[in-house]
Amino acid sequence: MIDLDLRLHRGAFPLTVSIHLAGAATGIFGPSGSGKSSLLHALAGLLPVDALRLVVGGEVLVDTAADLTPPAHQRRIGLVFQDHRLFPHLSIADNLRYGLRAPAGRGPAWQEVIDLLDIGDLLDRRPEHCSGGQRQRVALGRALLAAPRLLLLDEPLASLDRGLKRQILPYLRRIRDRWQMPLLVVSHDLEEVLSLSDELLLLANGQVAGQGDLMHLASDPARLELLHDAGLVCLMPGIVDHHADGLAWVRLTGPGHAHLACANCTAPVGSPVEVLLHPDDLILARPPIGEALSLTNRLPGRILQITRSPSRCLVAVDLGADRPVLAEVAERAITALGLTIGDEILVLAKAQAVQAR
Amino acid sequence: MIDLDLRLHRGAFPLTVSIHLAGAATGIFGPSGSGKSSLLHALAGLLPVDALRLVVGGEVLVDTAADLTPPAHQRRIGLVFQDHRLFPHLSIADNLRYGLRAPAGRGPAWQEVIDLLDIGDLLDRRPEHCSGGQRQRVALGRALLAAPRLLLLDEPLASLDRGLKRQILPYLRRIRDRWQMPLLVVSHDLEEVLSLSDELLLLANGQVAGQGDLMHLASDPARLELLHDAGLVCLMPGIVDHHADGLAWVRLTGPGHAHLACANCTAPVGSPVEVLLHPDDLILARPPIGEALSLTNRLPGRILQITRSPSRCLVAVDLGADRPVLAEVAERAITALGLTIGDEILVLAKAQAVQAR
Amino acid sequence: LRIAAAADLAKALEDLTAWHQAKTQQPATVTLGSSGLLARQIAQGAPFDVFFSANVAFIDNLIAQGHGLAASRTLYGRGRIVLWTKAGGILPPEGLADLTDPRFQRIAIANPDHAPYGLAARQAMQQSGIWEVVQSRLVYGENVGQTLHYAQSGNAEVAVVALSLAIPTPGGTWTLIDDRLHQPLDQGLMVLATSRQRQASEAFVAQVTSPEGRAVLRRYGFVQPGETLDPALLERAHGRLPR
Amino acid sequence: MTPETWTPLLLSLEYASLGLALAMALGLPLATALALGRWPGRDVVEVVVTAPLILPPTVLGYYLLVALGRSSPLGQAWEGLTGSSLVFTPTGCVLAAGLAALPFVVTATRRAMEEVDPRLLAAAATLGAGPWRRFRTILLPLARRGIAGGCILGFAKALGDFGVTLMVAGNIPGLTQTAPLAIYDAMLSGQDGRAAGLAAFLTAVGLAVLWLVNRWARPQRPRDGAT
Amino acid sequence: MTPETWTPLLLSLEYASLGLALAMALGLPLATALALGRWPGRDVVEVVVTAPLILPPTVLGYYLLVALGRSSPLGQAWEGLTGSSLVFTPTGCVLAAGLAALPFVVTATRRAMEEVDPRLLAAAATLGAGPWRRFRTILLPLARRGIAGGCILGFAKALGDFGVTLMVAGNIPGLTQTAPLAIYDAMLSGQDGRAAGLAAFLTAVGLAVLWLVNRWARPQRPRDGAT
Ligand SMILES: Nc1ncnc2c1ncn2[C@@H]1O[C@H](COP(=O)(O)OP(=O)(O)OP(=O)(O)O)[C@@H](O)[C@H]1O
Ligand SMILES: Nc1ncnc2c1ncn2[C@@H]1O[C@H](COP(=O)(O)OP(=O)(O)OP(=O)(O)O)[C@@H](O)[C@H]1O
Ligand SMILES: [Mg+2]
Ligand SMILES: [Mg+2]
Repeated sequence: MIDLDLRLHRGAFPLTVSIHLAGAATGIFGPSGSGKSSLLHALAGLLPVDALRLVVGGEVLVDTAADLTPPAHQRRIGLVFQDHRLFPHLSIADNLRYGLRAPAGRGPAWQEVIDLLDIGDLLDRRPEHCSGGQRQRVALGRALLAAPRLLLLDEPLASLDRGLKRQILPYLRRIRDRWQMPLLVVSHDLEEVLSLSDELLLLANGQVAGQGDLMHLASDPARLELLHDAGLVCLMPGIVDHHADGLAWVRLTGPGHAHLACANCTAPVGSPVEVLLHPDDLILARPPIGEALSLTNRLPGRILQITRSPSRCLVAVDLGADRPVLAEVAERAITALGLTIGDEILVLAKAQAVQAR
Repeated sequence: MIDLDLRLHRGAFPLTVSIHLAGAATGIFGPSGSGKSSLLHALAGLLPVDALRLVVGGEVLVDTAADLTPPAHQRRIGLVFQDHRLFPHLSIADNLRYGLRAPAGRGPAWQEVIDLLDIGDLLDRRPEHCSGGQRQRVALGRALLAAPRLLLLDEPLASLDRGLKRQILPYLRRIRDRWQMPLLVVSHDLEEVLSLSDELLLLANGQVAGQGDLMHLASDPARLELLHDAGLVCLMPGIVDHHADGLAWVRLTGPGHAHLACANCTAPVGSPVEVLLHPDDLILARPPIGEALSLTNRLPGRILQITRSPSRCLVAVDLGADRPVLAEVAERAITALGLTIGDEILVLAKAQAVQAR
Repeated sequence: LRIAAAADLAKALEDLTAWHQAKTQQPATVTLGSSGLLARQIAQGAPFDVFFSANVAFIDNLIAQGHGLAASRTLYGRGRIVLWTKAGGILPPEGLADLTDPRFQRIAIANPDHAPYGLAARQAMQQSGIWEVVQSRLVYGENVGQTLHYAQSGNAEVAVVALSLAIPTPGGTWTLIDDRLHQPLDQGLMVLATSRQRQASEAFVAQVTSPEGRAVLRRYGFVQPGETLDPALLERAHGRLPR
Repeated sequence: MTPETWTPLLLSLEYASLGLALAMALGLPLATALALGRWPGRDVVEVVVTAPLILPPTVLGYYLLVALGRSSPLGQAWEGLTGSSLVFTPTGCVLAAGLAALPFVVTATRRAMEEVDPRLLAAAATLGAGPWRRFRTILLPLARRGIAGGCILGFAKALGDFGVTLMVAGNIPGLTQTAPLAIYDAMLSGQDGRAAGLAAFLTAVGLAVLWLVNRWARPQRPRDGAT
Repeated sequence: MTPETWTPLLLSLEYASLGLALAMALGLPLATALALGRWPGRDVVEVVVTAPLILPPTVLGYYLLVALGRSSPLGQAWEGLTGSSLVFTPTGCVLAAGLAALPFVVTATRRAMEEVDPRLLAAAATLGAGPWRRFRTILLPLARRGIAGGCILGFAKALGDFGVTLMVAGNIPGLTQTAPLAIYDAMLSGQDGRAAGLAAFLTAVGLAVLWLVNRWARPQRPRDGAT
């Protein structure tokens, strides 16, 4: 969906990125100072580049080699800045209106965005009279309402609490799907990124240190540490099958029809959800096991891959779903249970450790 | 340690806080716009207040009723701002030096802070040539080096990845202990807060919505949701007992001498650590249970308290440690296992789900 | 009618235009300025009708360059300079020679480089042999008006100014300077070549040079060669002849 | 008050306003080009614009008179076009006032625009605002106070201009005799009372205008340093 | 070049520099009080400071002559103290230059200080910096460009001051005859060549000084709007 060739330098710092991104959304992460913001700014046309070619959905937006370098305001590439950059002399409403395009439904609707971000009370205020989190939400709303062809988000939810994040993330997903607005999201929180996209781009020192889905990145011990720093999680698509005892039972999409129980999921039966699993919450067991456990989920699966880094072991298990789950276990447990690739195994998880959204 | 009586208003927003904080550090959380930043700014002397009395360690720093209202620069109260506020015309080194006091070891040492925050390479740059995360780290360093009597931190680590956070948090703890520098930390991440302090202050709409340790706050169903939005976790102090098979065994302080295995802990034997447990990672079981599980920790305990909110159940279990652990289980599991207060029970946890630091 | 005139004519022209207007119903406005500047403006086409210069040389120059009507060139008077002292202060000088007295710490004259009255002042001082002594005490006004201000405001004990200025200015006493000590200050006027009201202008000039006109001018100390000043006028204006 | 007193004051206000308008019409685009452009020699241009401040006004006025006078190519072209000359007319007064105000308008505007945070302009660009819209909606409003400051000084200077107006416009009562000229005249002709009255009036009116503009350009509320 | 040409130029530079120093010594504290203080009537004071711009210089000079002259209380007190008078001396030139520069210094400084982000001052306070240190290390450096801009205009104005210097300082060659006065005199006495030469020189020297200050006050690198 996005082809991207970029070379630039900022002072002594060089940034070189050359990638093809297949998905509608890509999460970008990497250590502080690795060039994430620089990448987004260059795409938006705010940084001088040495070379840039950007193709989105088949359309060549920028190509320095062919002298196609429209200025920022003609790129229709939106950017939510790490520092919100609200216009200090305009009210919140005027900030939101600033980039407003196509009132006839070409992009997210005004009221929808305001309600989602819970900024209805702020419309008459100046940015200086808003709290940090309020400003961040307004900046996000302003970018959304401009209905760009490509939306770049630089830690858009950094100073929001989980409650707000969990409310905003599904909406971003909807935006992405409904308006075909591809997203590039910088975040230090893998959970946040993964809920928007399968595809990850890992930057380090201005270079691409890895690219692909989580499974792929996790297969390399060297990258495992970086993934951990970003909070390793797995996301599995599924559909709510039924509710029982305050738990939602989700059928994971895929040939295996695996069922998972989630606490705290109120999505109606039949609705698609994403299930979020933390690798260190998952327990591997050889059947049979006893019943006297507060453990609701017991899924049979087969070991696909075992990655060992100096400090951790990651086991990929195929549950018959679209993608494998990752479980982090002790080296010792691998020995004790004698785990090898191809083994049939049980994956155990508490319903409380399973989030669906 | 800190007594605090505050009344102020910002436009139509009133803030009233009246609390006694016993610990050396307190975590402040609450929804966006609830008044967290306003509280810190008022304490630092940057906001006009209607009334304020602030006593730290027995010393009355501010008392409007007694006309003791020193200006901000005489309060020796440090503040790390939500927007880093580096001085744009000064180099990073000069920014760090700005508040430098008492070179003769009255506060954190220069080199120590620079190494910890990994900002040695930036010293000659201007803030505008640093990335977002780099600026945040410099702002933190600047406040630390000023060696204040009370340090207020407004989301000091918001745009740093977990790797950096995990590096910086223990250091803040050391600062707090070694220099007797009380901390008030605003964060949207309970894990971050708890690693610095037991004591929590929950703000909502400019009012104190709760105060005390996690156990206390978690006992109230109404507050459980807010805690969840902040990422509910438990922290238990302990000492590294031995290392085996790549796992660290930690003895929790307290009468019970409970032992817990942690992955990814490299602290040397004998060193004190804090063990971090996510309630939704903990599994409750009635003994006996089988061995065929990748589950290393099996701790006997007694149920102290069961809190039910509409969407979740929280069980507090006494492991014979200084404080109880919290386990989140399904309503259904409570019924199935027939859990009641006073029951003897096993708490199970994967070594990977246990973090020590 | 637009009349451009040297600043020392301010009062005299006020009377002349009022009298002329009463007679002919024709209004006239007066633009005052330094003769040098006015001459330059006229050379650039300034829309005046009549030009009264403090120095006939400017008139001759302009006429030579075609900016004035040669026929209208008239000497309307000869200027005199006086030593002006503020009333009620120090003892006024009785003549130029007194200026060497240390009580005159500051002596104001118009800039001799370009102001005719200043040049005359310098000539008179040189002629009477006091130049070397007083030179270091001189301050220079841009024109006679400003020179007078120096004395009026008490910043100079004495100022050398035009008689025409001294006469209508209250608050001071003055002593006439012998006109043999400096070259004659012949003052001339002309009608501009670009004047759109040539007839009216010529009529005005005729009025000014008529006996009644000359009488007005004489009241302000503009005398023709050979004429003498009316002692009664001197008396009334707190002036006196040199010792 | 007699019309004799009012006329110069009204003329002064009129010409100073028109002069300021002229200075803004020329100065704002120039200052924008100086602030945003990346062409070499910008600093030289700015410095040259301040040159009128350094020369004695009468001398400057004389040079201007020669350059724009009725026998100069420029003056003749103008006269051919409009039928009236540039000099010794209200046009000359406006030109003199404009020239007096120009340095202030240009330097203040350039500086104010350069102080505007470029990150906000970048943000506006990503929201689809082209150069003109960014100029109008971000740069101009945020530079407003600085620009107003320059205009205030420029207007004051235009109002008080003496030497250039005297030379270029000729001190013709009722036409080009502005208040400063009238005051000077009054002083020259010994009417000290009239001079003082006019001066007091001019100062009062001028300051009142300045004060109003000042109020308008200043932010309503003081900002605190919190949040 | 003869000393006749050089002397007025050197005098002008000297007096303009001293005048600017005087204007800064008075103007910076005043502007700071205007920018940071919360006392009423601040705007009125600022506007009054700009008054000298509005009055015709010769008139202003006359009033000054009366106020500071040798028979005024102020002038006499000064003469008693120092033995030399305020007027007709270099002191008079410096006073005139200072008065010419003051409005620019004050208004520009006030405005520049008000533009400094109060949040940075708040941050400095939490780091233990008292008012004086905040002023020195944050406010002044961040307002530097604006202040320099005002000083540049002020210096230019001081260098070019004609009317006030003429009245107050007495145009004494070699002592109080500054370049603008010399140019004017040369022109009026028909020495057009000398006038033009002096004018060109004064302008060139003045602009060179301005250009240097300008360079110093300007940031080295242009900032982009990114990161
Ligand atoms: N200058 C101001 N004038 C008026 N109201 C203000 C001002 N600053 C903040 N507020 C309001 O006061 C309330 C508290 O703001 P505050 O910045 O303390 O919130 P916060 O808890 O820090 O939020 P966040 O987590 O989003 O940073 C908010 O509702 C905000 O809109
Ligand atoms: N204007 C600049 N001039 C020179 N170097 C710069 C400039 N801005 C940033 N850099 C450097 O470029 C590198 C990349 O910066 P960038 O802002 O892209 O990092 P980032 O990945 O967004 O980091 P963070 O997570 O901390 O925001 C950093 O090392 C930074 O110090
Ligand atoms: Mg960044
Ligand atoms: Mg806040």
